[in-house]
Amino acid sequence: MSMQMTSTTIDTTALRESMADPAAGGFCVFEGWVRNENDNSDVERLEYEAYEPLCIKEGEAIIAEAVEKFGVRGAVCVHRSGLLEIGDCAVWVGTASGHRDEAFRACRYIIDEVKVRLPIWKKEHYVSGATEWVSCVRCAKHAVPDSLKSA
Amino acid sequence: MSMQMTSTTIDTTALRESMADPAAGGFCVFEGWVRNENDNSDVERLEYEAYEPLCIKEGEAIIAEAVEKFGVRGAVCVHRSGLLEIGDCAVWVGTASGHRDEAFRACRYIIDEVKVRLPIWKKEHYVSGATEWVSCVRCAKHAVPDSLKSA
Amino acid sequence: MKTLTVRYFAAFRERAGTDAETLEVDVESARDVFELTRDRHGSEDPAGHCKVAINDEMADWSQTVEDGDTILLFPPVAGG
Amino acid sequence: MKTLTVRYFAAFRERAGTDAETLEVDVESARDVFELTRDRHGSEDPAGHCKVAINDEMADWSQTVEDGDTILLFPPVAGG
Repeated sequence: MSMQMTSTTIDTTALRESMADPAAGGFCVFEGWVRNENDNSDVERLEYEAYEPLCIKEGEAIIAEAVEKFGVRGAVCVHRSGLLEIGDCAVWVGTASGHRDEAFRACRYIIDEVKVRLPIWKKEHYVSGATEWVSCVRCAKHAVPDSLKSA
Repeated sequence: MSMQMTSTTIDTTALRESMADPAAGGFCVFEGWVRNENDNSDVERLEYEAYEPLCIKEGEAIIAEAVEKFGVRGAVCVHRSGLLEIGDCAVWVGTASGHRDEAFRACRYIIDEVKVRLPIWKKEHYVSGATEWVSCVRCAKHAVPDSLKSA
Repeated sequence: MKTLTVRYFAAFRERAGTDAETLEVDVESARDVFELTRDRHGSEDPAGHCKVAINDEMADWSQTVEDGDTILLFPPVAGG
Repeated sequence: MKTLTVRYFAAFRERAGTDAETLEVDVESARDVFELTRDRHGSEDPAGHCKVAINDEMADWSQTVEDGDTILLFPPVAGG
């Protein structure tokens, strides 16, 4: 179980191998890739800024929740920071479990929560030369769930 | 879009690379791995028998349905035949789409349908030396959906 | 009478001791073929748990078989 | 008066022109800090669209800030 941050290319092959488990029958992966387009603007590259100490802490909490809710045997999430090109893997989530249903549900849970809870910000660099911080209002609505409040 | 059958190790790294798409932001993979246990019996290895002509035909139909239903940009499924050891990848499904929701849903749809519609049979070889054809009654109940009937 | 090729797969093939045979029979539907060969393929499952294909097309058990058809009898599948 | 370190991230940092500063202020809650520094971080978003952490723990906007605390102001996140 682990949340990792990296400023270099995510080694998806090594991550897959790290999850090998003779008692696991189902393995689900989600990868977020940098797209060449967003809201009808042509994207040239992306820049992720992350506050790593809290990304790790929140990510570990999310993974623990997924294990608790879905009983998966293994779960790993790795998120990039820094400058990314089109096609680069920005986030990788892998879940392994006895059967497929839990693997799918846990994988989906982790990526959904990672997107709204980790302190990570995305600046899009457009082909036009402009840049913009992407504000995900839908995500913001999710705000801080009770489980996260330190009080 | 393609359904493939293979009697040798599934090259998951090459499959992932084959799905690269600059307009895809979400990529979902499901892998079925050979487990060391089923219904409380210790499994030593598995043997898959497949009727390949209909596996390909049905698999292509399932993939076309997933594209139609969920609008994914790419979808691939590869299923093993022959003798497999614990930990081997028996089936690989990959889906790529603009956003994650379609990728997850299409991936889940494809593996669920593949399991009940493809003419593939699994013989478990137990540590005890016994062997048994696995009969999936739940799957059988799914029977032949109308969409598949040639009439 | 119709001349049919019947193919057996997996557990059906093992129990029949052959992967295919030619039958000269008086039958209407795929289901008739399944029932007629029950002592060969040895299935205790109802046809509804199994599948059938005719000439490499998935078929319904009620589908009519024609002279010269190849009938593929599939035990319950277990892919993935 | 409380002495607080306020840290700005991403768009907030760029608008504030600094990643951190020390303030001597009379405030109760994290929300007060957000409002007080609004002309610095330049947010048009309500606090509810943003997040706050106090001393590296995710916090509620109503949480009380103490003398010596570090307040991390996060604009709307966009991971994944």
